[in-house]
Amino acid sequence: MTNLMPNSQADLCLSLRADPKLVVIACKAVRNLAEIHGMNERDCYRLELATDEVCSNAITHACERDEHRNYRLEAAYDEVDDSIVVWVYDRGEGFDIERVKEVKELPKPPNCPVGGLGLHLVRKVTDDIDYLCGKNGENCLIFRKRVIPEPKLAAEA
Amino acid sequence: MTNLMPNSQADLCLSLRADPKLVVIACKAVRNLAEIHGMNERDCYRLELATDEVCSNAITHACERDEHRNYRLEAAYDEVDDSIVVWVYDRGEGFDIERVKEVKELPKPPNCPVGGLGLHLVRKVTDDIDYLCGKNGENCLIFRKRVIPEPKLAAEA
Amino acid sequence: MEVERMNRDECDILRLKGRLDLAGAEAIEGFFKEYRMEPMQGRRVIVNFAEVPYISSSGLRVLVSALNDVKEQGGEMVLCEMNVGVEEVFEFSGLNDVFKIYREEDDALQAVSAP
Amino acid sequence: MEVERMNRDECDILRLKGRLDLAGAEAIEGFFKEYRMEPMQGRRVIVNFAEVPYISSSGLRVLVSALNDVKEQGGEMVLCEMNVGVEEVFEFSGLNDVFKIYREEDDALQAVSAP
Ligand SMILES: Nc1ncnc2c1ncn2[C@@H]1O[C@H](COP(=O)(O)OP(=O)(O)O)[C@@H](O)[C@H]1O
Ligand SMILES: Nc1ncnc2c1ncn2[C@@H]1O[C@H](COP(=O)(O)OP(=O)(O)O)[C@@H](O)[C@H]1O
Repeated sequence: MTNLMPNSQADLCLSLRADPKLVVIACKAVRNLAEIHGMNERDCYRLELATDEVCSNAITHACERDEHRNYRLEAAYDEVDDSIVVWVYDRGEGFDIERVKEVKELPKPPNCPVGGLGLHLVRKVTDDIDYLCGKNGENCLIFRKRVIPEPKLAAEA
Repeated sequence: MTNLMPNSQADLCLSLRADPKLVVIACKAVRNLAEIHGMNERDCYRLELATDEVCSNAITHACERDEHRNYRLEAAYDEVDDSIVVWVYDRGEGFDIERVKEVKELPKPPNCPVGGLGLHLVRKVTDDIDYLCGKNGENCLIFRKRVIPEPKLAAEA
Repeated sequence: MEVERMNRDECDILRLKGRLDLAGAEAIEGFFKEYRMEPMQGRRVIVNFAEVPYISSSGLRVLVSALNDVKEQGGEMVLCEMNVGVEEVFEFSGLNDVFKIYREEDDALQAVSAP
Repeated sequence: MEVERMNRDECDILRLKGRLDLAGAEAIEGFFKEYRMEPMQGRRVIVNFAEVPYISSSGLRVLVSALNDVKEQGGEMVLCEMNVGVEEVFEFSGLNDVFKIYREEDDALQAVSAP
């Protein structure tokens, strides 16, 4: 995970007001970057999902739902690994990294309110995930998804 | 034009590497913000165009086409005027504000290489435009476009 | 995010329209709270996703809670007309075991109408 | 941004594909430079915009320079199949006076084929 470090040479850095309605802007920015580098449509959807879940967590768990607070996202195309890397920063209290790392049994309704599903989905749809807690007063959740191009149509192949 | 001042309370702040391929990310971020506030599709296209022209200018005229430099864009929904306001900042040498303000005769081919068309288009598709040169070492081009919702279909009306 | 409600063969059809992310989920939570209050025992509900391009865990959460409400009232709720992306999110979350998901609204209608 | 080139009734059809912004313009500049080098007098060219969702002044610039090249060689170049957004950019820039723009490729073909 050494190459999942925060990046000053990101392609884009986006700071958003912590309003749920604006999360779609972050999702589309990351998707556009992935499209530029030829990621296939299914994986773009999955990358959008990962971005959405992590940004929504920043809003609900680290900005106290205060729409005047901000969170920040960086994204870059990594040539070496042919992948898109996304960093989401917040200034909240942070949480236990094991929550991200360990794959837990999924809670099943109707007994529970489906908590913990967001990070489970992020793990499912990305190739790598990490969490850095409290560096410079900021926490950072990082994920990476490899770029696989659209499969060729039979006619083109 | 007093209410076209740089805004610390923007909905989004986007810093992009000065790569022409990435400008689409800025265009779509501004478009998404406009869509969230109900701007009609035709105007969203025009807003995308204005954003594109101004960001492309930042790349070609203020970043010396150095893809490792950055420029910055802010966008906000202004409730008072029901409009989207966009600020594009660069650290280049700046230029004469009159170039933006005065409506000049359009150059006609084949005699010329169609220069000066970008800002002409920005003026055409926005409701307001201004330029602040050299504040804090940054220049800022600002434009505003009012939100007009999609016309109702006959059946809905 | 909107919910269009209609009736077909004594089933409630709920046609969701929009992106079912955190903002979308918050937008339709109110609808489902009121829906729960209606004094209806054993109702049959079909949620149509034809106009839902996208869903996240926030959307799943609202649906699970709606399912629980309907079941508590002795009713039945099924889903239909998802795009592949949306369907995959149900799979990845394991909720495709919890919800009955049909391709077409007609299939869903037949399923909940069966004696 | 891609250019698909084909021949219809001794006309060159250039089908552009992609967003014709600064990056798109730079991507097709090379094509038009080579195109100019071909030793063709009086050629007839139709540029088809059916798969161009978007154009900016950078795109216009490439087209004006291509038009000038073709005219210098005694040829003719017309445009067709623009969406409303793209067409409006031509209008706003005053270039709808400079280019002949047709709705369908067939209309364009008829126009440049006429004696
Ligand atoms: N940015 C964050 N700041 C603080 N805590 C977080 C953050 N992201 C996730 N968490 C913690 O991890 C838990 C699991 O997150 P998640 O799987 O997305 O489910 P949910 O958000 O629905 O609870 C959250 O309930 C929260 O306690
Ligand atoms: N961000 C900027 N920094 C410096 N000069 C600029 C900037 N934007 C525009 N200009 C100047 O204004 C002129 C007109 O810009 P524009 O209408 O977009 O046409 P073009 O970029 O095609 O020349 C440019 O040629 C340039 O001299």
